[in-house]
Amino acid sequence: MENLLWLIPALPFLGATLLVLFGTRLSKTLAAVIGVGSVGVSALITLLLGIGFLSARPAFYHQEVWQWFSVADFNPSIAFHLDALSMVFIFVITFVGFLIHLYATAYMADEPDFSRFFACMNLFVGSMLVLVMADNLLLLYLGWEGVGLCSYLLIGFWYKEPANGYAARKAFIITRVGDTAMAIGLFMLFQLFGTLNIQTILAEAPEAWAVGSQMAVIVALLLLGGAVGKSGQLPLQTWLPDAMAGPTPVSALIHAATMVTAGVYLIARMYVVFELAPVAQLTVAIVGAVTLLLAGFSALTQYDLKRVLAYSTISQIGYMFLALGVGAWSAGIFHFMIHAFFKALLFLCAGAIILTLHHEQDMRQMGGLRKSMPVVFWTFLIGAASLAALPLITAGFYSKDQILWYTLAGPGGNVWLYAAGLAGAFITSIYTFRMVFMTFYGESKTHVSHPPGKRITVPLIILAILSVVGGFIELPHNFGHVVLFSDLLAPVLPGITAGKILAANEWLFQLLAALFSLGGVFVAYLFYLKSPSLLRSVKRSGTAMALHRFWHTGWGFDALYNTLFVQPYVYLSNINKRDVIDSFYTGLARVAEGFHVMFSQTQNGILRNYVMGIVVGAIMILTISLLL
Amino acid sequence: MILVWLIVILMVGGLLAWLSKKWHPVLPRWIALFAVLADLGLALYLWLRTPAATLGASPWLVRLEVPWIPQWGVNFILALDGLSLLMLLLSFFLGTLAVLISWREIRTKSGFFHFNLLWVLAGITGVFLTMDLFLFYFFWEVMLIPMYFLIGVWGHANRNYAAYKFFIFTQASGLLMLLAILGLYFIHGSQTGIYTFNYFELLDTALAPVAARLLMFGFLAAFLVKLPVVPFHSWLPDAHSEAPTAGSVILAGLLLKTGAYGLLRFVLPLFPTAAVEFAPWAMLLGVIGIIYGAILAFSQTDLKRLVAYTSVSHMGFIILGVFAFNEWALQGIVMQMIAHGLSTGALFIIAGFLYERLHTRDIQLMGGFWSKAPKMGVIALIFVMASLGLPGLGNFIAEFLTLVGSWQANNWLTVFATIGLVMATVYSLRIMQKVFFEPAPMEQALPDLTSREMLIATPMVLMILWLGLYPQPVLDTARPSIKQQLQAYQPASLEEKSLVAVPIAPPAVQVQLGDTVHFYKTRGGTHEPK
Amino acid sequence: MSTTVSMEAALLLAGILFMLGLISVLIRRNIIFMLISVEIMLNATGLAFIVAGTRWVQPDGQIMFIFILTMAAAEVSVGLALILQIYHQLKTLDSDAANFMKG
Amino acid sequence: MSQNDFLHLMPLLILTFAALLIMLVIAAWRNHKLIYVITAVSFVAAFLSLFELRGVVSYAIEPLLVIDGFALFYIGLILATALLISMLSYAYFEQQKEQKEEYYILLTLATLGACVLVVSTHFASLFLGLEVLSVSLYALVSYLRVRERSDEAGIKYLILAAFSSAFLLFGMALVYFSTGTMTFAGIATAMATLPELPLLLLTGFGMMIIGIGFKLSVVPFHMWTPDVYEGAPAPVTAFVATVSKGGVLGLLIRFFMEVEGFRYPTLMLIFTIVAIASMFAGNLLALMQQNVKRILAYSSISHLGYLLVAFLAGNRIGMEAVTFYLVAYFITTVGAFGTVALLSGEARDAEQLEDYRGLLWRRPWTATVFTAMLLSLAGIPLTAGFVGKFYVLAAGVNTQQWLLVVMLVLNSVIGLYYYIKIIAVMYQQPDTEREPQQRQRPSVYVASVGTLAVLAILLVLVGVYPTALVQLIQDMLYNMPAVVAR
Repeated sequence: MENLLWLIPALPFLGATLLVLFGTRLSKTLAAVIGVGSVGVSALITLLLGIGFLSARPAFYHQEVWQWFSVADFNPSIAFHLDALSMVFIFVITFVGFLIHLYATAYMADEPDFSRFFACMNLFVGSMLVLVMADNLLLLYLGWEGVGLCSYLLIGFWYKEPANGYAARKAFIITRVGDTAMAIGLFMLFQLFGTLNIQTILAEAPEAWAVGSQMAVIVALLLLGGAVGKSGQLPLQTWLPDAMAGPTPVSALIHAATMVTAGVYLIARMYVVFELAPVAQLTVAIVGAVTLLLAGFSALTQYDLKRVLAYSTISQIGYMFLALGVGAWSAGIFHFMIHAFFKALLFLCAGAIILTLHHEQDMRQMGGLRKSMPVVFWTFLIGAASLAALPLITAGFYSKDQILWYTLAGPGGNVWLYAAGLAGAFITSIYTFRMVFMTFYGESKTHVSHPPGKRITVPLIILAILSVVGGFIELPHNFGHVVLFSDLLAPVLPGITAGKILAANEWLFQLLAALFSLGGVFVAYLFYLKSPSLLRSVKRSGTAMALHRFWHTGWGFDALYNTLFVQPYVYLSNINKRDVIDSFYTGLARVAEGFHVMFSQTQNGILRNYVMGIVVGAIMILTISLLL
Repeated sequence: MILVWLIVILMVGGLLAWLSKKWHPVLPRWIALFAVLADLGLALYLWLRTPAATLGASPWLVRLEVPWIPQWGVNFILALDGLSLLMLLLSFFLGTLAVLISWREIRTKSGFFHFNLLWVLAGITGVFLTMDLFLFYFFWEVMLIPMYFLIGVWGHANRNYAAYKFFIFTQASGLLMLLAILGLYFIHGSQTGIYTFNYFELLDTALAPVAARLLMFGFLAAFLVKLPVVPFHSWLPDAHSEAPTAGSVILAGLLLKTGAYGLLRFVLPLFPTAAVEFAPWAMLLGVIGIIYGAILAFSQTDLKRLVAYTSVSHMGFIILGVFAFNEWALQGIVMQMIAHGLSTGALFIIAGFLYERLHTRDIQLMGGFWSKAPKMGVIALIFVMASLGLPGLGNFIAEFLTLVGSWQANNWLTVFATIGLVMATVYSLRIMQKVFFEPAPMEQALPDLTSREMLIATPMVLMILWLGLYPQPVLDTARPSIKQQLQAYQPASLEEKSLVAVPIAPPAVQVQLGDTVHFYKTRGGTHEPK
Repeated sequence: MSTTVSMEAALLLAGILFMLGLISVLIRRNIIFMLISVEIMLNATGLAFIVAGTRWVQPDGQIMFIFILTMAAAEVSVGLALILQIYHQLKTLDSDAANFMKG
Repeated sequence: MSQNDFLHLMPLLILTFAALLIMLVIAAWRNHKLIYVITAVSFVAAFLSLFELRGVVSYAIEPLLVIDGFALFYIGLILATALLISMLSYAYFEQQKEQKEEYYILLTLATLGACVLVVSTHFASLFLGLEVLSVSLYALVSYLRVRERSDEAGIKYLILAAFSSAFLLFGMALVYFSTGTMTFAGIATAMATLPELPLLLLTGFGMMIIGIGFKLSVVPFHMWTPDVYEGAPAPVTAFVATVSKGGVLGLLIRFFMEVEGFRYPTLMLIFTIVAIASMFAGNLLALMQQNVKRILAYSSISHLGYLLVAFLAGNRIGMEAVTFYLVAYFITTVGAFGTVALLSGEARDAEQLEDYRGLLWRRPWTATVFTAMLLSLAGIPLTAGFVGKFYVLAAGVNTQQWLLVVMLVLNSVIGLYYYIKIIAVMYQQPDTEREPQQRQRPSVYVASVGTLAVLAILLVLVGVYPTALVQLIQDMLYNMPAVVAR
């Protein structure tokens, strides 16, 4: 069983390699078969392993493939470590990944660079799997950078358009900033523990550090740096909305379901370090809270369908960070899974819409699609409901409610974080249903081509089902009290207990949460369906417009960073293009030439001057010999 | 004896290539190819014959010693250890590629061209092999002249200026090294009465602090200019961008490495105390180099010039690592030498391919080649990623090890060096963006790589991947000699050396050495949590 | 009656002669005069030798003087020949005119 | 004079007779080749006669001359150089309309003078040797009368040389006046007794330095050099640059060794200043120069500066270095001017930089040899020049004259520039295609090309395997009493 471990990442890599080598020569069908097949097979293997794992319930599976290198007792290896946490992740990655691949075969059908697309997608899946299965941080870093590369390649997939290229570069560079922090963290960890093996570090950290010791805090913060970079949290969130330049399946897989949650994985993986550094953990929570609010507001103001989803992704990951920050580890991971389902679903629906509307992404040009594409409508609605966490029926409700509950009742929780979360929930449902109403209701504005085919609808339906039933594996203990998921994670991540006083009236807070999300739906209904005049009246006021613009540009972070970092760097680089240091050496040459000219004056070919030269020399020598 | 062959084959091959031009214009190419391949074969044989495990005891695989100018104590000493072996393998590998690249590119005076090419390689081989300081300087100079001709005769428009600059910079620094060598020679002679340039004997020269410092700077002058370290780098962009492709490959891939090699081989073991004193400054220089090079690389529009500045940036890591004095860093450097040799070499080769097709090196005029030349695109992508240090490719191992090592020595500088990685991303992606992604200003035809060119590119890709995924063989080969270089930095040996120094050296020396033991402990490779 | 001249005085005389010759080499432009001035300097040295010889009561000084005379004669002969050539080509004896080669 | 004396003076006598013989032959029958053969043979004979004297420790011919290892080596060097130059001259003058034959008389006499210089131990012989050398040089420099530059060079050289030798003589007179002897040994003993040097003596030395400095063309007595080099026919230039300087330098060394001049800081100071000035002035003057002969002239000035660095070391390794460097310098210089001579035409010498454009493409071998010579001048490995420079640096470092050594390094960097400049010109693509080479007569061809080939081989040989030469020099110098003393 264990020995199959390496196949999971290996297959997608194999697929990628094949596609790269023979890509140009393969027929699209064959390319599709390879691309989808490789992920499919590794999904099957995952299933196999998963069944075995759930039945046998070992602590973990471990397989060392080969020793990467070994220098002076620093010997990381290419080795995989599969425990419950990574199990959850590889499930999501392989299955959602498989569905998205399937979907992509239709979505990208008439792309010339079909095989390149699937090569990158496979490469991505492979690297992502390495990331979550790595048994040491160096290998994790390999996957980490690998997914970064693929994200770069796929965002810039339509490279002819310079804007896409810049978006891709932006994504890579900004995430690289985070990675740098993380790398430094790795150096420190290595210096302290003499290894980068995750389990060893987790085991030794408590001995090495007292709770709240400075080292722990620094390391934790550095790791957090890496996490925020990848997961598009404050302050490194600006790349994610632009990343929507890529094809929609990419947004679904990389920028919604999997890669952007790598940060969540990292923090959960290194939870010991964070628990030893409460300050850092609180930072995580605050980052999450602030991010989810900011992103939520921005989402309210977007017109581009995909950008709305992008911001909502940022904000949902904010929830996960919030959960991790308050120590509700399993809640965070749970939300990650559910979010993967419904966000992938929403993106895919969006993709379907965009495809049928000839790559129209502006919601103002949409509308009335309810009748023209019913399947998409219903699935999208389910996804939206789950995102807006409509009570009882949707998975989103259970996952998000759990988070909200622990932000208040958990040991690390407090009122402010809770309030932020609640407000976030409200906003979430507003922009979600704003999206729904603008897209599917009202009169249609754009001509609709052929309705989407099977390969598109099937994944939608599956994901829709998942984003409903997915919630029922983890129900709060005041009704149902199903804890399958947290049980699964129990051996890896510590559980969490709510304060007793509050526990009594948990239902009150659940009601509150439900009310907020429903309230959000109502507001959206009011503004975007019932009486748009209201909206217009609001829009008339200058402040509102200014606020709108401010939110629309993502709170002006781009402008800020542009003036703070980009412009100075470019300026600095351009003024020194000719390399000042060089001028010093050329200067020396000039000086020598100057002397040459000066001396050659003396050689003027006139005999008497030469005689004079000798006389001068004579005088010089004689004075020396007489004076000294 | 096999070591002599390594050099002789190249030199004779060169002469033959030159003369054979008369009979047939293609002969020189084949002769050159065979000569380099023969050496590559020999080097590989040497490598495979000695499995890394057996390197344990003494790092020296082969040694040859013949008196040359006995009156001056100059011996013709060639000795091979893991480090040299790796460098040789790299040299001959890149040499082979250099010959292949020039197959079509060089049309005029092909005979003389290959003569120079082979003699550069011969000089480099000598530098990597010789363990006699006189001979070292001799080869050090020998490699310059042919290189000068490669640039000056077959270079691009501004070749003369570049060639002068290259020549004068390296000569000036080399002469300073010569002075240092002579100083060492006479000091050792006056101490022991044995006047010799033999590296192994000079190793245990006890130097007064001041003398050590001065002599070290003499050596450093040569090596830092060769590396090059900012602010001595300004010869490099000109030389690299003006040289013909083969020239650039050899410059970036090998000549720069001789500087790094010199640091490892001579500066570290000869002047331990002085080096430890100088370390923070050296590392600072390294960091400055990393950042300065990266910034300049970003604004360049001439592709080869851009790549040249990236080398400046990458070489910063080497000096950063050398003066960290621990095995991780030094292993990292060895990896860096090889990986950088491959990746930058490859980038220059790609620049060459583009130049052959478009007759321009200006990236403003390029663009959208991904669709026209996918193969070239993929290969370029791989090496661009290598140069920004993507895990899984050789450079990552190199840079990571170097940084891990330098972190032990100096945290803050390491932080800044790591920031250099971000800048590396910035300029590297700019290459991809400008050349392969965004559409070109004007439409031009661009045939994809020919089979010959694939023959050149594929091995490099495989090598860089291999280095990234399973570098162990390389590391094992280098380990013994690296331990050797580091011996002077094990506190024990410092004391022991100072004891040796007692009878002959002025007391100041012992005190000095004594201090540096602690000095070293506080800042050196010991890694207890701080 | 004989008055003895001190050695130093005699040497001084030689020195003065030498200086005269030197200065006139400097100030003259006519090549012939320059040649003559050089001869004066040579003769001054001859005188100096004789003085030195008489100081140590040795014949060497006079011998050297004879050598110098011969050498001077040889030099003058070559010199005049050259001057003739120059005059043929430049139609002048101005030494400054002969400066084709400079820089 | 005993028969033994004759035996020991054989080389000089051979040269003397050769000169007379040539005169007679010319009177009888003008034939360039014949005269040339006689000259060459006599040089060879003189050279071979040295081997008879091998192992002579020190044979003095009181009071004028002494034959010792040092003398033998320098005579040998001078004769060999003269021989090569005569071969070049033959090829060179073949294409001149001028009466060629007398040239060889002058050449022989000049060589004789140089030889006398290195064996002399007495002011009289010194003076005679110097003047025999100079007077014949006047004629040699202006030998091609039709070229006005030649005459100009001649007159300049004559006036200045006479002027400077007046200084030399006056200096001698002063020294004689204050010591009462004209033999070096005598002067040495006289000086040894004195606690410090009297003013007159110092003045005397100072003035002598002027005379010597002029012949060595060191700053500030260098100004004649470029003009004479440019004006004189290429082979003569080679002669001026090598033989005459070599003779004078040999004399200087001997004299300083005898009187232990290195003990006197004043003299050392003067020479230090002169050395540094020569290095800088020479290199900087050559920097942007367009005329190859002038470039070589200036470079020779700086090379004398380098030589003085070794000379100032003042100990055995220093003298070895000087001698070795001199050999390398001779080979290189003769080679360089040989190339110039080879390329020169009837009207003018090939002295403009333009004459060398694309030479590699037109005449590969010549260009390669010239490149080798230039690299040797620049002190690049595989050439004699490198080993020489190394030796000089070693001498300097050994005696810790850091100032001089650093100056030397700095200057050889400056020097690089103009040497490379010539090379670069030669390697540029030619504007004209391969010119039709006029087929030379075999004898001429052998004379010129053969000489260059020999020089090139020597250059590389000394550069790669200097052991033999070093050994020879050391043996020879050990035979010199003054050197053994220290």
